[in-house]
Amino acid sequence: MEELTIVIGGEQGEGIESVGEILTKVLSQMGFSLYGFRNFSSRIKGGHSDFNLRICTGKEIYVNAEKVNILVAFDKASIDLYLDQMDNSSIILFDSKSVKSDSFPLPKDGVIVIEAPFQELASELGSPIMKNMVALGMICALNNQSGSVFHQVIKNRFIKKGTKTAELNIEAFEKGYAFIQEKNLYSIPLGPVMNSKNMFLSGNEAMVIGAIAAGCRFMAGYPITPASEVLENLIQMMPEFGGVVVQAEDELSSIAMAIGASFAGTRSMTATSGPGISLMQEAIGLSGAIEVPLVIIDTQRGGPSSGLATKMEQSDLTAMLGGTHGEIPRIIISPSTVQEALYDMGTAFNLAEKYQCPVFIAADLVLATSKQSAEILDPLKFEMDRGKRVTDEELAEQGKVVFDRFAFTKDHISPRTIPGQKNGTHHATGIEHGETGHPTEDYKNREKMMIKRMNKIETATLGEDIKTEGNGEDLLIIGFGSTYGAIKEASEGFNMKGIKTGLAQIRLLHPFPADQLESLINKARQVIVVENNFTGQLANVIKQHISDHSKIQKLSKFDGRPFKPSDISNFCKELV
Amino acid sequence: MEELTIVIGGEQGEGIESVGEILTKVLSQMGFSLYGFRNFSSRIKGGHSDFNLRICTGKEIYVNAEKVNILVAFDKASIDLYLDQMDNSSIILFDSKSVKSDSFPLPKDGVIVIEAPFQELASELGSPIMKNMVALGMICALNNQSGSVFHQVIKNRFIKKGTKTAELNIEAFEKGYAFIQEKNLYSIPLGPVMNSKNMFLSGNEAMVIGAIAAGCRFMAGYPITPASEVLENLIQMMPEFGGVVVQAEDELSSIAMAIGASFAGTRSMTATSGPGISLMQEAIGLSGAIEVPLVIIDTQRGGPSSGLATKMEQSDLTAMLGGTHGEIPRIIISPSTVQEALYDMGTAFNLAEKYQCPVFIAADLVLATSKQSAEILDPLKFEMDRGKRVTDEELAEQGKVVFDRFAFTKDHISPRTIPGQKNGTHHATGIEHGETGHPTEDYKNREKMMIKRMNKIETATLGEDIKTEGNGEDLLIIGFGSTYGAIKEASEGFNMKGIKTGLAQIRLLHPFPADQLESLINKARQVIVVENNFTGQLANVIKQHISDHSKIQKLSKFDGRPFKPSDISNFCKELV
Amino acid sequence: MSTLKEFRMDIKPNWCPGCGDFSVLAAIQKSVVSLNIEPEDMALISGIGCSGRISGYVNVYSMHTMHGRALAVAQGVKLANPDLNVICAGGDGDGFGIGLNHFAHAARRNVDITYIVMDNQIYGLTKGQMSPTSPHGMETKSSPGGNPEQPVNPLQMALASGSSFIAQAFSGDVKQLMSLIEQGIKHKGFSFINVFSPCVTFNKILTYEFFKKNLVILEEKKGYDPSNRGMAFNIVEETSSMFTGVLYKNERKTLTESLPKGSGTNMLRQGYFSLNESMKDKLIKRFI
Amino acid sequence: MSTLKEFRMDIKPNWCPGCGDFSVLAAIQKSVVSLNIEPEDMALISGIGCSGRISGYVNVYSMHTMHGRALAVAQGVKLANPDLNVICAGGDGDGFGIGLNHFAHAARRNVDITYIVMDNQIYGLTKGQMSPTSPHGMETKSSPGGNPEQPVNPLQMALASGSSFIAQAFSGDVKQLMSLIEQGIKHKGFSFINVFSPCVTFNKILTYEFFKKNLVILEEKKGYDPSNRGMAFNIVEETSSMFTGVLYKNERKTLTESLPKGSGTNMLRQGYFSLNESMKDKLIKRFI
Ligand SMILES: Cc1ncc(C[n+]2csc(CCOP(=O)(O)OP(=O)(O)O)c2C)c(N)n1
Ligand SMILES: Cc1ncc(C[n+]2csc(CCOP(=O)(O)OP(=O)(O)O)c2C)c(N)n1
Ligand code: SF4
Ligand code: SF4
Ligand SMILES: [Mg+2]
Ligand SMILES: [Mg+2]
Repeated sequence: MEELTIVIGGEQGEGIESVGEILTKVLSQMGFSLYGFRNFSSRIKGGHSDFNLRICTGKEIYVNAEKVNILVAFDKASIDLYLDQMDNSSIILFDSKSVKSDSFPLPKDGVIVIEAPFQELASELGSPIMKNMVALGMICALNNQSGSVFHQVIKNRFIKKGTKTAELNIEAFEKGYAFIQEKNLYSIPLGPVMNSKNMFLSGNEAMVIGAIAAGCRFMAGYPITPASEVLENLIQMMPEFGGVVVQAEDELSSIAMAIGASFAGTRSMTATSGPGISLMQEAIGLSGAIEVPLVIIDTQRGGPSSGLATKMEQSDLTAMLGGTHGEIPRIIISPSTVQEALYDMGTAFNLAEKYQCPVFIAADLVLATSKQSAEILDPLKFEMDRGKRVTDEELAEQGKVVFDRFAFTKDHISPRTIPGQKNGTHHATGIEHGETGHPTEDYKNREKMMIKRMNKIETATLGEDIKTEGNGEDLLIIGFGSTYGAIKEASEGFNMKGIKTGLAQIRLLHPFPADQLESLINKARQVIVVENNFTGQLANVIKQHISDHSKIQKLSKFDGRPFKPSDISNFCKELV
Repeated sequence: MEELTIVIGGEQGEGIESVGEILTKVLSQMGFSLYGFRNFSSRIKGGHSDFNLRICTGKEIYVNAEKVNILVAFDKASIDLYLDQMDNSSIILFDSKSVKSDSFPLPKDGVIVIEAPFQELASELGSPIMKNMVALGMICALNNQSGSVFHQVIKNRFIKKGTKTAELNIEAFEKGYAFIQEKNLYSIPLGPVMNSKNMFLSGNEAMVIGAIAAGCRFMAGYPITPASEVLENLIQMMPEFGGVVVQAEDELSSIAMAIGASFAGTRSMTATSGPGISLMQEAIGLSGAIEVPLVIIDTQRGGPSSGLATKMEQSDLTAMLGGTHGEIPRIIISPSTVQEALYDMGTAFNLAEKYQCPVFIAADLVLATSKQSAEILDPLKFEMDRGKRVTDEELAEQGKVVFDRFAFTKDHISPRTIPGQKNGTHHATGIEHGETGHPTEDYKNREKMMIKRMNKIETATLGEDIKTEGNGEDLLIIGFGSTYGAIKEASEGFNMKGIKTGLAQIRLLHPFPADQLESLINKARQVIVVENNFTGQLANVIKQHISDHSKIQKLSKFDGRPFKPSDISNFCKELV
Repeated sequence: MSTLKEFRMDIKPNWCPGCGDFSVLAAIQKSVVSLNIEPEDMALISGIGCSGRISGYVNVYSMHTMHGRALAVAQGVKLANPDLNVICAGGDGDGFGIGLNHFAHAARRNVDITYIVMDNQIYGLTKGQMSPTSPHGMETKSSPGGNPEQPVNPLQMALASGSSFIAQAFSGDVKQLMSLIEQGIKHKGFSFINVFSPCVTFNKILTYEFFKKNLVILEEKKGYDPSNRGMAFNIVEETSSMFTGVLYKNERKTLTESLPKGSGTNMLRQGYFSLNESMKDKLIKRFI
Repeated sequence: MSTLKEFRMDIKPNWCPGCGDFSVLAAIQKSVVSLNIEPEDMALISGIGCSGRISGYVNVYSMHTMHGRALAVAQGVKLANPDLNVICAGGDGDGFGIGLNHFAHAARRNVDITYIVMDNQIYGLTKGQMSPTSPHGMETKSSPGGNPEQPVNPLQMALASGSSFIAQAFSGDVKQLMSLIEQGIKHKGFSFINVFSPCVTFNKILTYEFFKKNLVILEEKKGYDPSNRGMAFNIVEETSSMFTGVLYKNERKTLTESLPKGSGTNMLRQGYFSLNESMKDKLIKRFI
């Protein structure tokens, strides 16, 4: 087989994550392309949760498959949720202890249903919680994978709980493996691997690596699902790289600290989700007004208010675009894959320093929490552009004059000094100010300053501001963020059927690449804007920039679940 | 003369406000139509400040005139600022002590320049600060007004400082009066009055009266220019009407308190400006999510950040429209005159309770702080609509069941109970919830709840959602808020020249009256959107809703100063 | 006469088995029954956190608000309707991290509400980061090298803020907890009860056992005078906060009592209102 | 050797004549000169208010931030560059109203900055509303019937928050003010100086005369021990806060010193950086 999807589901706390981690570690090292989505609920213990892993021998994948080949069910909810995704060659393994075999309807023909003694076998080893390793063993046997390569990884994972525990877990794995082998059950072997060595990581992890690689050395944050991992990982890793990370008392403080650190010359950031962005709005305005670089990750989740903290949404776009009072320059980048999330951090810090303004990374829950294969980190992609920083030598030469930190220049960007630099002292205030930074209400200065601040970002670009694929003569599908995977597969599906379909994933949400998009739209017969929110926030931005709305259609999904390729193809089918 | 403009300018703290108050009190009681704009700077003492009063015998006026008939200058800045607005029959009175007669260029022919002994005459009475009353006397004499009617008002104003002070101020007034009479100077008599009795008040004051008249009995706020007056006036007046007003520790608390009070069943509000709106974004989302009525006044001022706190801007529109994370229902009302500000409060509270959502009053600095004549308050215009409130009797009949506070209904609005009502207990949470209010992640419920919340406001209307005047065949001028006055005069000017001009002042900014506006736009040859901000926030909203952007032009002013009618007519002249 | 049943909801709390918050829930329900409060006369306002979910589990008028802002909402409820019994509840992060400012200001205003903090010295809902009350050096998900900060001292903060009733309780002793909640509700003014409410999932240091071993009962301390602020400040230090009981108590005017005459006499909660001529005149007299 | 001239700006403060803040400005400038700090090595971060304008009047690296958030910004500056002398300044509304939370948390973290509050017991910039330190009963624009609230006690709050240096000064005594600012700057850790700085325009109660008459000097109090927190808490009560001098002082590790090893050793403030292979391996090891 060229690809295979395994789902492991159960109550939170049943060790599903361990199975996923071990399985993916081994498969990733072998060179498979992987995509893994964690579906979790906002309670701590209990509540259904599952891990949906798609394994591919070849092409890169950015979304889950819609068919499940192997379902491991520790709870009934897993079966309820996935039963209709079973193929006529799929296998369901359900826990004989916690799921009754007559509690769910019979699946379609061809599906093999196995009452699996996960708990039983684990209990034989003295600890029912090892049922997850039993399950892992069964999965491996079904895939025809050699069991021994898993031993080391299992050991590494459990060694901190003692050698005894580690060994018992390996034994549990073997019991599961043997169970399948003995039964001489169907095996679903994966085809030969075509990729080179990969990393396998989540968007959150990618953004952390990217930040450090980009030279970020200060982060202040406050825990919030699903952005907490950024804070946690940075707290863990930063000391090794010489930086400082603070868990602040709230988001008001987080962003203010980051602004302070950036003013002091250190590349600085914060990361949050919905409610945190709301609290940060005032400070976002300050960083825009005083032209201090700043990187802000907003990992969008289900809103409004506390909303659906563990569910998918892309509904903070208007808040990022215009949430602070008054008007400031800002740049908004939307990574659509884990690999982009990694390198976008480098771009974000460069643009923040080049344009001296806040830069948002508009991430979303699916991107942040699901794991994808990505090429091994390439250091060469992190060249630093610190923008118009004045050197000590230049300052010495210039001598003691008033430093015009907000000087009017041709490109609207003013040279910048940082504390510690002699002859570079200056004042920064959120009040309207003149070139020296000191307040003035003079209306002519005000007009000039507004033009300077607002227009300086006009030239900002990511290189590829819109990611395009395919020829969109018949149909152009537009999206941003993690919907890329679903859009890509839907679009590929149409192309295979001869419908000329193109995709345009907007990578730079602001300043908006209107001209480029307009020419794409002009070439297309039908245009669909796909987004995970109610009002069609991206579509509305597009309509602001593009006259003739007639062929623009919205496809909104706002029930907390990510788009499936079929959501898009079903919707579009009616149009083309 | 049918109208007259008097400007009194000087350093802050020179008593300009007293002159204005006394003058306007008398003139208003006489039935003149007035418009007075305070131009002040953000320092406490010192810094130029002036009061620009336009007096009209007939028609209602909503903007300052561009010609000044009488300029009273306590400082040189007043002359510098207003010299080019002098007409060939204007009079400048400047203080002989603080302004040198050769310090400013000669004004155009016909302007009379008088070196006036304001301070000198006041000093003769022992106190140079009474120079403002001397000036008042001179103004009255120039207008040919009877001095005696002013005596009582001056007395009332100063009596709290003692009878002696009051009498001295009257004397100062008389000295000024005599000075003009003795010199037998030009008099500029005002024509006969045509209006009936009026109120004369600022937008801030109108909103306070409107709130109390609408039954608002709780307000929590935090001081901020230019919205502090709302808090201060309410604190002063509310006890008489049995309500409670709290000065909270910040805006986060202000709005949260107002939400709590509203949940408890009292009509509640808060009032703030730019930075406060930013801080309130999270709570705005909560009130949208839990469907608690709430009225929020945003008196927009110069942004971003601390910006230009005492200057004009209309740049919070995007923040009101989409500043909170996620998506909520909200209603945004934009009063364009003081009279509308008054009655809009009644509408706002009714809509808030009817649609159970936050309602913004999008005021602006000019509307809030300048004073206009308005008809005497009409109590009949404040009929209360408390929306779907369940009565105690209904609850008793229904008996003890789970109260579905968020029941799905045909119009998407659910019946509401308040604490104290038996059988009406319920839970309200910002987490997505089912009909009972308790959290659920069920995706079908989520979809229904979002549709319920977002679509319920679709029917919201002010009656007149767009205020239209004139026939806009040639030119349609669109605006919101206090720009109305300038647009109106510009538009009237064009019509007099035979250019068929119409104005469309958007009174309901959200839900946006797109259909109505579209038909207006369709009829016009040219469309100008006039607004006090950089990005053209209203124009962008219009473009979102209206395909074919080709004839829509932006006229933005963002230097802190309000529009003058000529700003608009000059811009439009090029087009028509 | 209200009954316990009336205050119960047909909903299973989503807390982990063994979580300290179960006892707080039970104690609140029992206390209000024993004080004979009717469900409709009570408002329970909570913040965001595991603890914050408590408001959904008591059948009263309840609101689950924002992280850190529950006390502000609760003050609004009480000021708008002083007849309600208003209880505010939340976690240590909610109350002493993001929400500390409102805590201090509510306390000094002496708004007559009872504030119960389930202090588990950890961020539970977000899965185990350090909280403002996590002890110095404690390893958590966000302090893998040990908490570098000195924790907030909620009791001394309450004292400094002018809270007029301050007590501390422990989820492991529901009887005392109930008694303190009852005293808090009866107290006229702002009452604060800090409850050590162990998080069995993420806090392996501050466990039931730990508290059982270390807590002393203040009432048993000879010569302790809970009306003496200075003594209260010192005993917190002496015991390293490891006590339960009433730390401080003192009656003074509530905010509602201190407001200008007339305030709160006509809040128009129910029913309608129309302007009469005399009110109209009062409204416009300054402007004509 | 720095000179006073270097710290001066060619800008006339927009304060009212006689405003207490002039003395604070002068005292800060003189103190840093006497401590021989160079302008480029100092960051002055301020909040919003009349007082907050101070950062624009000293020729150093300065930032006029947001209302209530200056201390958070200042902590970021200091953590990013511990070599800087960081002074944070603002008003009573800024620091004890909207910003009280950051005050408490900065104090307990013991970030090595000096926080100077110009406490005029009024909102100056917004023209005379009551502030969190306005005395109970005081009439202001927003309390025409007298302030109904009990004020914040900033000194006791600082004590409860774990501030390691706490002092109080008076704009009318610049010499002592200077000395206290110098001590605050020299103190390793969070130092807090509350300065009675009269607002001559809006506060007609708490005037220079009032303070001159009522303030006692703490150093002159026999037996007063500024290392004793309990004693400090009590003396605030005894004197009704009407004292000047060092209330409390105690050395403990700063946050910078408490962070995990390695933290802050390579903040990349100046210059460039490129990933080498060993760093790259450290970054990706967990993900392959
Ligand atoms: C503004 C905002 N920031 C962050 C969060 C995420 N969050 C939810 S609960 C919580 C802290 C929980 O800790 P605590 O208050 O101690 O409650 P516990 O879960 O321990 O009972 C955080 C940070 C949020 N909901 N809102
Ligand atoms: C978020 C926000 N809310 C309100 C304001 C308005 N504001 C500016 S300064 C100030 C208070 C000033 O009082 P204080 O901090 O005591 O300083 P002072 O002027 O007395 O020195 C307020 C409320 C603001 N700038 N930002
Ligand atoms: S995580 Fe901790 S605080 Fe949250 S429910 Fe579980 S035990 Fe309780
Ligand atoms: S208003 Fe008060 S605080 Fe502000 S500058 Fe004037 S005297 Fe100073
Ligand atoms: Mg906690
Ligand atoms: Mg003050």
